[in-house]
Amino acid sequence: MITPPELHLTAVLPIVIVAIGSMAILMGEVFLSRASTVLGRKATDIWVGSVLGFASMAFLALALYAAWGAFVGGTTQVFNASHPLLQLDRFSALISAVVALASLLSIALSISYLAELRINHGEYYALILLATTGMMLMVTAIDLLTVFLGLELMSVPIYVLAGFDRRKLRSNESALKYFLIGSFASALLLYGMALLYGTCGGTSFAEIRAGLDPSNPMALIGVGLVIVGFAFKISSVPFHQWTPDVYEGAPSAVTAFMSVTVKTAAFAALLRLLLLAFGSLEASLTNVLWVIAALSVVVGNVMAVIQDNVKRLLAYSSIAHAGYLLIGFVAGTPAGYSAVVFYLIVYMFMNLGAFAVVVALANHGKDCERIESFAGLARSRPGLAALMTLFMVSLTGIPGTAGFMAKFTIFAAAVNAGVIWLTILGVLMSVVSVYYYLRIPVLMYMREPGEEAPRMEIATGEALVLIVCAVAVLFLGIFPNDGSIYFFGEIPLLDWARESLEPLFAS
Amino acid sequence: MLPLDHVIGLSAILFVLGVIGAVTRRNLIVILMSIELMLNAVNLAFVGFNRAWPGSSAAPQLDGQVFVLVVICVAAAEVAVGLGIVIAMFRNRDSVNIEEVSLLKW
Amino acid sequence: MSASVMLFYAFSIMAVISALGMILNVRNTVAAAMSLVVTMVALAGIYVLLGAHLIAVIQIIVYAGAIVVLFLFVVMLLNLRSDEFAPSRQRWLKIFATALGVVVLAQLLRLLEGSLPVTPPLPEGYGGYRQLGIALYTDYILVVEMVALLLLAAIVGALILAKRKID
Amino acid sequence: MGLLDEYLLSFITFFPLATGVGLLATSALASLRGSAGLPAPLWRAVALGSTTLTFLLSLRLFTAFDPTRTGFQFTEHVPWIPDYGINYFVAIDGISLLMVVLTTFLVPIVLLASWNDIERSVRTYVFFMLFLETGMLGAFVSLNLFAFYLFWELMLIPMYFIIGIWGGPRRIYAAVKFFLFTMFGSMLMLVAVLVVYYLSYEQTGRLNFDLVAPPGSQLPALLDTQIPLTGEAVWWRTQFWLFAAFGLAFAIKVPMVPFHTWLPDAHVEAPTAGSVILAGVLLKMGTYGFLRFGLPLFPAAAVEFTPWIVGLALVGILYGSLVAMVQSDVKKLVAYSSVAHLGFVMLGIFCFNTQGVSGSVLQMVNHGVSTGALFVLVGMLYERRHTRQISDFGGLAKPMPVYAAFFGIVVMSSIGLPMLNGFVGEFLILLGAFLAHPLAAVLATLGVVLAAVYMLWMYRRVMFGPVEISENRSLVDLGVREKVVMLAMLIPIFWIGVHPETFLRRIEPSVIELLRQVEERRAVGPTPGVEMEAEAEPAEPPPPAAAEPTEVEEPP
Amino acid sequence: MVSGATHSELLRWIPLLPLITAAFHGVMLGVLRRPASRWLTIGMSCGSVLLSFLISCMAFASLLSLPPDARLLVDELYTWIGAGVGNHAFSSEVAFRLDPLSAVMALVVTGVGSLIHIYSVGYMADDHREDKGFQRFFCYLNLFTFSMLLLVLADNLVLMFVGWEGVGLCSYLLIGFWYSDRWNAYCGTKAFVVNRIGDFGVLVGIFLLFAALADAGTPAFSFLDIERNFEAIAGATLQVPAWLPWGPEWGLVNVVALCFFLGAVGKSAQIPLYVWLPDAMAGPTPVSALIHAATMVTAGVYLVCRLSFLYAAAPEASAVVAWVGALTALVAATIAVAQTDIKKVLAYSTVSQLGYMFLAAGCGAYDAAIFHLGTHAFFKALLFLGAGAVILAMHHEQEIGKMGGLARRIPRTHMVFLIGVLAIIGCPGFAGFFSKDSILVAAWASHVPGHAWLWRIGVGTAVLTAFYMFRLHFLVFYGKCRAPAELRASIADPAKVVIYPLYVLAFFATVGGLAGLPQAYGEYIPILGPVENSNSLANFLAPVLSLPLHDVPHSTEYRLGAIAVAAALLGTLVAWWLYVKRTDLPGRLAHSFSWVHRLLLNKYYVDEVYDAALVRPLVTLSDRVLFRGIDAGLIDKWGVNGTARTVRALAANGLKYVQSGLAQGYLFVMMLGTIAIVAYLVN
Repeated sequence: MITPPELHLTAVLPIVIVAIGSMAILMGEVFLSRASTVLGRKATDIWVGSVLGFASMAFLALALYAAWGAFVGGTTQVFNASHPLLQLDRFSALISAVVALASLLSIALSISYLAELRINHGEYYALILLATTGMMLMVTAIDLLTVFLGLELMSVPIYVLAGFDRRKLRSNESALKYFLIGSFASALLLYGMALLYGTCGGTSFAEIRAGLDPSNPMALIGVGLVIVGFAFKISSVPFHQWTPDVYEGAPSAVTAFMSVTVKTAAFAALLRLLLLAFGSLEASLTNVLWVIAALSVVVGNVMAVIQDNVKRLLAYSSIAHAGYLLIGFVAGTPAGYSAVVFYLIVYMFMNLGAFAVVVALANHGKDCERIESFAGLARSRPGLAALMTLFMVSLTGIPGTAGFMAKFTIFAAAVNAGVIWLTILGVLMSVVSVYYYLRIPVLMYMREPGEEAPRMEIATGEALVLIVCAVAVLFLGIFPNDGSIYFFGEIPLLDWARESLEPLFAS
Repeated sequence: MLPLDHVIGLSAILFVLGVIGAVTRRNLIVILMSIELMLNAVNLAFVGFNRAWPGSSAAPQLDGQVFVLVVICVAAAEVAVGLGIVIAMFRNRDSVNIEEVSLLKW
Repeated sequence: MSASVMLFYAFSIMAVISALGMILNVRNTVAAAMSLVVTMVALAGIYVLLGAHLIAVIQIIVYAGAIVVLFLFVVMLLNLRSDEFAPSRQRWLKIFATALGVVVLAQLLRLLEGSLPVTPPLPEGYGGYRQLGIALYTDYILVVEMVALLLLAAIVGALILAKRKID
Repeated sequence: MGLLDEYLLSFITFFPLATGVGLLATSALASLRGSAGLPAPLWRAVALGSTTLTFLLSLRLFTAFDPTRTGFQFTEHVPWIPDYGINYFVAIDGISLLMVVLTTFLVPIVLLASWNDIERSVRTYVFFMLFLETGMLGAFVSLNLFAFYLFWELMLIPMYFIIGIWGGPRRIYAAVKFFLFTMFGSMLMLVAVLVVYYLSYEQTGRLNFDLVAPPGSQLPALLDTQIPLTGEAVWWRTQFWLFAAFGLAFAIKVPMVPFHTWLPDAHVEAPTAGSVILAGVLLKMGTYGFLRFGLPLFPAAAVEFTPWIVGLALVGILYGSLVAMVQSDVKKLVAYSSVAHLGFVMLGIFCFNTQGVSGSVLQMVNHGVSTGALFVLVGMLYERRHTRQISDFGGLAKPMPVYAAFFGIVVMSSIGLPMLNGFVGEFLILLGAFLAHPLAAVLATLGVVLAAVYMLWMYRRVMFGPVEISENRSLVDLGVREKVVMLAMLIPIFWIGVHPETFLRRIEPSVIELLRQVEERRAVGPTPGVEMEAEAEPAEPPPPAAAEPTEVEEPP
Repeated sequence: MVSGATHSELLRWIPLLPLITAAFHGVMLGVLRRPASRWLTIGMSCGSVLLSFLISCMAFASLLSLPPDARLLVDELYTWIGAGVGNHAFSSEVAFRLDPLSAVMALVVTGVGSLIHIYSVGYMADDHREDKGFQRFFCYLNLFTFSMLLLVLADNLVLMFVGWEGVGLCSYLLIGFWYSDRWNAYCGTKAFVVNRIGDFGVLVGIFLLFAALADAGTPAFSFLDIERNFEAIAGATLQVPAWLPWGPEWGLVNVVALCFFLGAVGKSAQIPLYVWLPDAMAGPTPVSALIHAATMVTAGVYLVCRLSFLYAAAPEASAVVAWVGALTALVAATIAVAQTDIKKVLAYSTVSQLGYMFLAAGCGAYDAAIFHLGTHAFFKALLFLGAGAVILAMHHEQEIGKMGGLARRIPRTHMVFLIGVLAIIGCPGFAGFFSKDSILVAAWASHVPGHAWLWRIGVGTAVLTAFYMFRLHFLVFYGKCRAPAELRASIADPAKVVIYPLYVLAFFATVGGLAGLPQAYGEYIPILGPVENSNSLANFLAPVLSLPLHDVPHSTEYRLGAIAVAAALLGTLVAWWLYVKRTDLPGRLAHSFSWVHRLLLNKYYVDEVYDAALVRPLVTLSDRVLFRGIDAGLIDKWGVNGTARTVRALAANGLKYVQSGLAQGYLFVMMLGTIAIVAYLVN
């Protein structure tokens, strides 16, 4: 007799909202593009795009609200108690909310950008929503199957998004490389999962945790391959090489989206995996992560020094930031992990902000990505220049900005855990990072403008993203924990980061 | 009863062949095929391992097989997208040689 | 050695040879695709031997029937002639990778040999479409839905990327 | 105490930034309404008014400061990020008092001095100056190590831009070099800060960044932390390395040879205002850091490092003087003279006696005023001639007698002529040094001779002799604004020279207290393991994976 | 030793009056750019110095009214520098002290100073060389007077050092007064720097002394306190590395005394630091008279005498003082022989005379040193002012080769100049005779090693002094006039304001010797007959000086005096022979002993040696090695930019190529990474 499973739909509410949203957007695109008017205006591409963009933002906002509710509610919900595949706890709720927010901001950033680049297709929003669904799925998962599925659901749309500007060779190449290397990494990850399944007899985190035998080479190979799969997604050295190529080639708005969301989701999933599934392997995994973190910090920062393309530079910087985040993992303490969560949120704001500036400068279907094109920007676009400086300063980790608080929490946790040498390496490399981050302000403020004229007007969505990110970067830099903003109420982000991890440590 | 070690061994052989194919072949389509080969190897491993963890008849454990189903779908999706990228690429570049795809570097 | 085991070895050899054929066949993409089909069919055979009947069927239908056809379709579409490639820019790397792959394989086989789980006798109805179907539509219902989304994404994506003209 | 007095330090610290933000806000509002906003001269005037007011407030601070009390005054302690032990904790003692007054004094001066100097992006410049002032003041008044670090790094940003935007031809190189050097040191310091923080946590069970406990509270203080002298690994000596990390950051800022090469470049390229603030205040951050944090936190290590630091200070004095001697660019010469002067300050600090340390504190002020005035003077010349090469001048005393007179007085102050400020500081430092390190003191005294050599040589080549270059013939002498600037700078020069007791009286109790702390904490036994366990009663268990702080993380 | 001090608020005004005037001038000139009227300038400057002189006289009178061992007036203003606690409490007061020694100095400074101020009114009247020069000159001159008074009246070493540096500063300003001339500016700077080398010694001395006193538990630092507590440190030693000569213990007192002496050497232009003084003649002549003859350069002597208790306890250091003094006297005299610039001759003669003073001080005859200091102030000021008058008359021509035969043209100048010459060569009856005699007697009688040689050098120097002074006199005032024809007509005695101060000085140069008349001569004072304690100066100074008792029989004194007179006579005769009688000889001599002549003319090439041995190597070292080598090269190029280059090269030449853009390369790297991780985990 088949017993219908007991399903807690609330546990998948954010996922479902976004998934429905994606389909609604697809449908809407079909209908709207056939319609003659949209909301009373002539149905130009731009209007269709805007309407779809706002609709998808609405869905994301709804998902954000749902995820936020789950976080505030604080209970741990399992979707299917008889065969738990998903577990919406405070951690996954928080990360889902962050991912939703990041996607929302990315869409806000994209609406006018797509028009500017003349790739204004409604599928774009659907794909972003689908990818967001995948990320939420991945961070909510407590089973290798759902982790993998989430990962793929996240990746496949992003492969497409990277190649979204399909008339451009660079965009093609970006998509191709991301796809090729991504599916290769997926295969490695899968093989690892297969081996883990083979040793543990199950794919859920709990089973793996129970069945993982540190002396069994097959299990170890499996763990290693799974780590590799995630190391690829978080773009840590030596699985980082796709990052600069893909970030550079993809349309800027897509790069913005993938650089923050993928990283957040992948780190969150890795965190869950490490805490919930691989707990017994801590020592040896810590060493592996130590090396990966050190390499990431060094290679990311050193390579960024010679870059002449802002997106590529930010790509290397994201590799370096992956290294810093991994330092929190190496610390391995609750403080370290909560620092990682905090860092991820902060990173979202500052990196999105930086890309938002790049996007806001895109002109006549061309990305404003050569570093020289920033020359003299302070003269022509003082506001954007100031904001870019703020984001660069924050990425560098100068006190007073969120970037510093993030680095501070990570390093504090690392030092408290006795991870001195990695910390020292990290701080030395952030000195190197000063050089390349501050090159951009140097060009903007200290050089004469070049021939390239930047776009002179700013779209509402871009302004929104810039303001949100700038406020967040400043606010979190000064009040990472105890600030409160009128209307939003108290924002004890550090507390949230810490509390979100409690369910993971409890189990 | 099939010897599990040989099944897994076969899977490993196919996986490594897939890896070698992906790393050495220059035709993009063949590389895609190699990746498919890797996924197939994984599937074989899953099926083989599911044979080792079948559960009881009352409560059969089909994790591995479900996984395989998912992987097949994923493979299909990847191939679709991958070939789409290859086509888009071919239109612009008129080649499927992966070594010509190096505009973005350094 | 039972028949099933012999069949297994036969399929295995078939799979390996055709896989080798795929990766060694430098000239003809269509031939490579055909080799892949052979591998898949061989694997389907092994699935049957392993008691995963539904999987075997799907393997044939989806892989051999759909995926490889898609490959062939694209090959035809693009009218590829693979012999016009310039000499490799990474020849030594590739040779080294191949050698490394062989070494890794040897190590992998050595390591996996001793650490495998014990195979218990097959329970009733294992691998049948009924059990699998029940699992899919009860425990794994969400997975099925999500796979659907994934396929949706793939469709949309392929469309976006490959459609000749987007209005 | 009235409201003003109660929050006087906060007023002083944040008033400039508040002005800056207010100005920005008006301009943002204006741009929303499509107008250009307040005109640049008005920005300058408002900034000048605001910083002058700040200076007056700091004079109030100076007079209200009670020199008879030891310990910190004007304490404000507000929790900020209490979970991390981060508090807004500001207070001053005699040492920081002088630094605050120096800072608030110099900023209006440079605003006035660079009135015509800065021509482009005046508003940005004004904003950065105001921002910078708050950063510097914050660093001087913060007693929370975290807050100190925050301000310490924060002030790099405006300085970086001031050098980079309004600087000379190689400004970008100079700005980046300045930034990288400082970051290099301060990043290592951050690690050390965190280690100290962790040690304190381990011993008290509470996360805390406050250097001392605010009066009347039971909060923990970093100064009560036992920082072990030894560690698990044979070569790992906690206090030693921590001091080294702090010391490196401070030494770069001071700058001590061989970490000084950013200074000449930064000075030469920076606009006048930047040079003045850089020399006048930013360099003091390093020496102040040694006094406030380096010495009291790591007394034993500080003593152990003394020969090295004294040696480097000596090298700085002699080397800086000799290199200054052969410079062809006036600003570079002054920059290297800073190296020498700060060498004196370092020497004084590491005398560990009242004369030396008091002299150092006073000399910090002196150097700020004198070298600041030198830079202002050089800037005035640069404004007129757009060159700073000594060879482009000569005989300037003829067309610019007033200028020559001011320059002469400042030069004399810089080379330590008695009854001008430089002498008092140098004298006390050398006196202290003679009590502590006689041989070093003798060598340092040679620096006094060399100072006369390079300064007077420069002065002679610039001011005396016939006017040979025709552009120099028609140079205009100082105007009223410039005279006001210079006269304002002469006031402290003469005051400190003639009646240094006004300042020494306020410095000395704090210095004595500081030295007492150092002595006391040095005396507390350096047997970490035993004592730490005896004292450590953590209120909550340490984090599960917490390892020993001294553990060396071995890479696999 | 003085027992107690009397408070007197009068003292502060002695230095303050000139300071106020200087400040007034400074503000008018430096800030307001409104030069005061000439008469206001003159009135304020000369008036303030004269007033200072009057107050000094009053203070002197009140000092005299006190019993000899209580002759100490003190005026404390405020604590200047105070730092330290307990036994290390350092405190330096702004306080003035008038004891016999400083009283003599103050009188000399204000007295001669007043005269020179008045003289300057005339001398600088025609100065149009520099803009607003007149008031500026008086500003500097007043500032100098203040500094010098501060120096002599200071109650402690640190305050004295203020004056010490202050006079150096004023000297610098005044030497370079005509700054448009590059040479003048150079000389001013040189004077200051060389003085700074001496100051280094003073500073070290102060520090060592304080350190020793603090160690002894008596850190009080006024002169009175130091002298009182001196016993405690008299036997102290300094630990030095054993490889140093006379190591490992040096007598502290000797070291301190030598340190202070280094200061004195710098200030008073002794070997090896005398090089600045001749160059200092670049300044206006009144300056040369006041600063570089009468007052400032004697500060070194004053310092040694002020610290006589210290030197008395330091025999080795005293011997060094004496020998340096004697050698300087001789060497400077030899150089003076060959100089052709009227002021240069006088400058070297000043150096030489200062050498005499140190010879005396080194021999313990501090009173003789001060005596000579006083008389020298008069006659050398006279000589310089006379020379100034000559220069004025010659329209700023200083080369004696272009003078000659001026006796007829400027008879009054000639007369006073002759008095000066007679005084300096020690013509009996003139001031210089008695003071020089006291010194020679002291050298003869002292216990300094080699004191007989000291005496012989002294006598030899006396010969040379007489020779070069008369050479100068003859060349300037006798013979044919060698001035250009167009100039000759206008050569005339300068204005009264210039001449009258000369008369006053000439008067004192003649009778000044009576103040310190040695007892041996006091017995035979022409009109008064024998006078008890005829050496009133020595008696007056005795309470503040640590005078050893060297009893020299009067007969010996007469003999020594006779030898000195003979020496002077000899020198005079040779000069007469060479420069009046056989005027062709000097040229031939110079020709036949050309190397000697060149050596002397070029001052033994000391400047060149310093330049080659010290200045150039130092500059080269700084420029080539330190600046270009270490700073720009090692630290910046290799260290700083090298690191940056390395990082960049690591990326640009290494890591970059891994990032080849070829996807399969990336796959391969991933493969390697995977293998590494798995291999690590499995093992």
